[in-house]
Amino acid sequence: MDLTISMILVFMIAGALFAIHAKDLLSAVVAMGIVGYGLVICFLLLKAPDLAIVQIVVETITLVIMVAVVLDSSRNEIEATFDRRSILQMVTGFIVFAGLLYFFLLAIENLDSLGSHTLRMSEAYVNGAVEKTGSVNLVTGVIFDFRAYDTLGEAVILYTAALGVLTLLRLKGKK
Amino acid sequence: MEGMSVIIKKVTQLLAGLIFVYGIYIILHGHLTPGGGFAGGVIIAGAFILLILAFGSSELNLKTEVSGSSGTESLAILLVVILALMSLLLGAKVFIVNFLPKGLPGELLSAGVIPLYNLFVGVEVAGAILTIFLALVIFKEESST
Amino acid sequence: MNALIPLFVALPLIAAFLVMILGKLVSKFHRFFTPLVLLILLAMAIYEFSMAGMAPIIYTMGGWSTLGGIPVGIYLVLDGFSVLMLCIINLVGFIALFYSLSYMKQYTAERNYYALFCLIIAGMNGVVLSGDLFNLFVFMEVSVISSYALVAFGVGKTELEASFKYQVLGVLASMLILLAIGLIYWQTKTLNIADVKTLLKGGAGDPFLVFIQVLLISGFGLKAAIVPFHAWLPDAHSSAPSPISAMLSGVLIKAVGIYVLIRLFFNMFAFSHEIAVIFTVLGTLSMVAGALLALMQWDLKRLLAYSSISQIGYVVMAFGMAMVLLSSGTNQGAAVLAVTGAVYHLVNHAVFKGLLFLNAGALEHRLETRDLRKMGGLSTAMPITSSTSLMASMSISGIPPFNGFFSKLIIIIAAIQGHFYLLATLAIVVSIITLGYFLKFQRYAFFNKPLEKALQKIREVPFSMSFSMLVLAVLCFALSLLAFPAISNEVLRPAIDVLMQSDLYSITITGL
Amino acid sequence: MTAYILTFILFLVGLYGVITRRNLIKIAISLSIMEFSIFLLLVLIGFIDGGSAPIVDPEKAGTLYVDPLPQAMVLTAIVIGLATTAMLMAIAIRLYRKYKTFDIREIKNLRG
Repeated sequence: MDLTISMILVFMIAGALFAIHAKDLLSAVVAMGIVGYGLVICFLLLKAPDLAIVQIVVETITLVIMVAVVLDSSRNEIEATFDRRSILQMVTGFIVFAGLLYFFLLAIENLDSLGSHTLRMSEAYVNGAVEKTGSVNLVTGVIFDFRAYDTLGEAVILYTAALGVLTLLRLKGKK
Repeated sequence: MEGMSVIIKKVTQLLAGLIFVYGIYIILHGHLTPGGGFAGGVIIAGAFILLILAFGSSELNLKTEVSGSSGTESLAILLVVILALMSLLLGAKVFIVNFLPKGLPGELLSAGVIPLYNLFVGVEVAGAILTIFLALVIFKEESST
Repeated sequence: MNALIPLFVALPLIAAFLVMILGKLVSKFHRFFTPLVLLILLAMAIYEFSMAGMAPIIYTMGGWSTLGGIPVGIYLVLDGFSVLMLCIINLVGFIALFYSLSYMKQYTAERNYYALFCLIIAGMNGVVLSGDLFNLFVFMEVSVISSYALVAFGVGKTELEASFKYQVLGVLASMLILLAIGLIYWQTKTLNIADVKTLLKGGAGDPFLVFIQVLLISGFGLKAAIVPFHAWLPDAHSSAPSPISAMLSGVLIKAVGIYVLIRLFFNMFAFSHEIAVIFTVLGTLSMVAGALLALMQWDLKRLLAYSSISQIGYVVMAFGMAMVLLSSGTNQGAAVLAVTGAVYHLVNHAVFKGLLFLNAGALEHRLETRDLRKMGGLSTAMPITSSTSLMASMSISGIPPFNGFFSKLIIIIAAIQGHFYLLATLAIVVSIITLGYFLKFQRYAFFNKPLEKALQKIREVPFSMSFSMLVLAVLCFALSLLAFPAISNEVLRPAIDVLMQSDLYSITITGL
Repeated sequence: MTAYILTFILFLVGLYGVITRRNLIKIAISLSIMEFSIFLLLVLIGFIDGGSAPIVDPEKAGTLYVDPLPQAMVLTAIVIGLATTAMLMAIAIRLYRKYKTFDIREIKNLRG
């Protein structure tokens, strides 16, 4: 399992790097799709069907919105002047990120490795959950019964985003 | 924006209904099969977006569409909060408790309040994403003219 | 009594949705409904404040209490510190909303404004009450996303650019926080804050703990606009409509930034010396840098935004000093004094910074400009605005009869008792600089000779704006009574007890 | 262990994109790449070897299930990511209408 996920991750990282350095914005948006749909495959491999369904459709809608925005404006990226300053920036960035990665590895050294996760809080969400919530799908049981308050907040977030987009895209702000 | 070619329009006519029914299936069987309120709502929103893309926004009167979708969205989430508050009065007098009988696991009408939550959250998610998409389309229409 | 707790979140949510639905049918629905709801919330907050006992009140969401000693559901925790925050949020929220009844007439789509305002209040109430890490993240997102939309409410060029920068840094901070929550879940397998406290393994220098703490400090530090992460605050606060700047500066960066940092680092993590030193250094940096940058500003609201960074620096420095003293275990008295000063200054800053932004809004409402050089001699033309802003400026720069003086005095005494002489001198120097740029504000705005003749016929602002300014000014004066030990025992003591005995918080939940 | 390392590398690639890119759309893309990496990290944490998807089959009792809690968290986080991306896109298209460019540095000095 670790190997298959890592292989997909290599493709996702390649897609992400291309998305950041792409000359044409449209290909950058499509390259972001590589990362998004790679994530869907990872979710399926990691036994998370709910997430795969939501992620694949949300990714498609995000791509539609981004392509609509990019096609409506300019597709050409700003020519990055590849001078000395950007090389210096690249090198310092690489050193900082190597440090962060080392620090991260140090932090997760003695944590459970992939697959050897033990349950504590979610013990109650799995054993006997069908009797408590009546829902056969455990994830729906967690979302709509054990932690329904989170999902209420979640629905409010999407509502706020819709209200925010309506407010931001009105033509005249002041009377 | 103008619609696409006739072939796409014809295919979309066939597909959009199917996607819409599939979305409803995902919502109603949320507590039985993978998926649920969020997944079904997003699929239904996808069906509507497909229709708007294929047929273009000239046929639709967008202003009423947006006010309609944001209206249903506000109504749906209001019902979710009222359902949560109802559990404050009935059942165990605690916020968001599952106060309806649980029924037999595996049945369609089984998990107490969960199917109702699935339904309302699904409608709310579909309404919200549709409002976002329509707001973008209207802005592109109005600002380009 | 604890049936009220979920209403703090449910009531503003229902208000927001009703405003959007009924707002189309009933024409002036949002103008009288939302102030009513916020008044009810304020009354509930004050009622909860009067009932606040010693032990925190636990409200189990969905009826899921502990199963086999492990907290399973989401817990809402109401203790001394969160009750105090609830009162500040709902008080400044109600006054800013009452102020915006007439201020927001110049904007279109007022209905969206009132709905988003209720959502930001619901988000902050949810954050302050939540006792569960992921739930805290979700309600923080609710309040932060609605503040993105409110900052860009005027959809002008500068508002949009400021809101875009604010959003990019906000999403970056949220991702760091989500990463930290994931890592905490990875080790402790639970999300309940009290449960995590008992399960977090690792000594002081353990790389896992330090990594999480650095992530949380940078994530919530960015929400609280502490110096290295403050880039978004001056633009966002100066381009937002004034009642929203009052809410952002007065309450949002405290409830979503400072409160969560203090709750996690006092009640969840064990005190470690390095993290405490980082806190103190960040606090002093933002105190000094904020004051120096504010001195050079000519745009009134940018000046107030930078002064917010400086005053937040006072609070973070005081909390940092308390953590240093507590981690070294010596000098308990100075630590209690530092925490008292910090909490007291938090409350004061919410009141007088809110008032200053409302004054700036009144000036902008009448003069259509925020540039101090274009103002002058308004003390006669706008008596209420000038007198309230004089009181606010005196209290923020620590002039004796006002509340700012007492809270800064307590922080400086705590610094001296804790042998932080450098910090004490810096605090005094910054207080003088603060006095400097507020005198500049008063002189240019109110007491200078008017430049153009047009400034003569400026009338006073309408009732709803002047009334809310007066209420805050009276509060500025009333809060100075908190300095006397008799009253501060009544008001600040529960909050300080929660922070000092951190296991008081977890005992009632997990019984460990 | 390599999956966690690569996930954190993906997070760093997203962080690099947010810090260095000047194009508004590229910044939004890098932010959602960062979000994807954290979603994957959360689901990786909840995975249990030999566990099956969290759909209980009433007949087959005693099967091992994957941890449903991180999946519930990621479901919420995906919708948060959609909400913030939609808001960023709304502002990006408006900024393009007003400034005719996506370059954030140009917008800063055009602000005036």
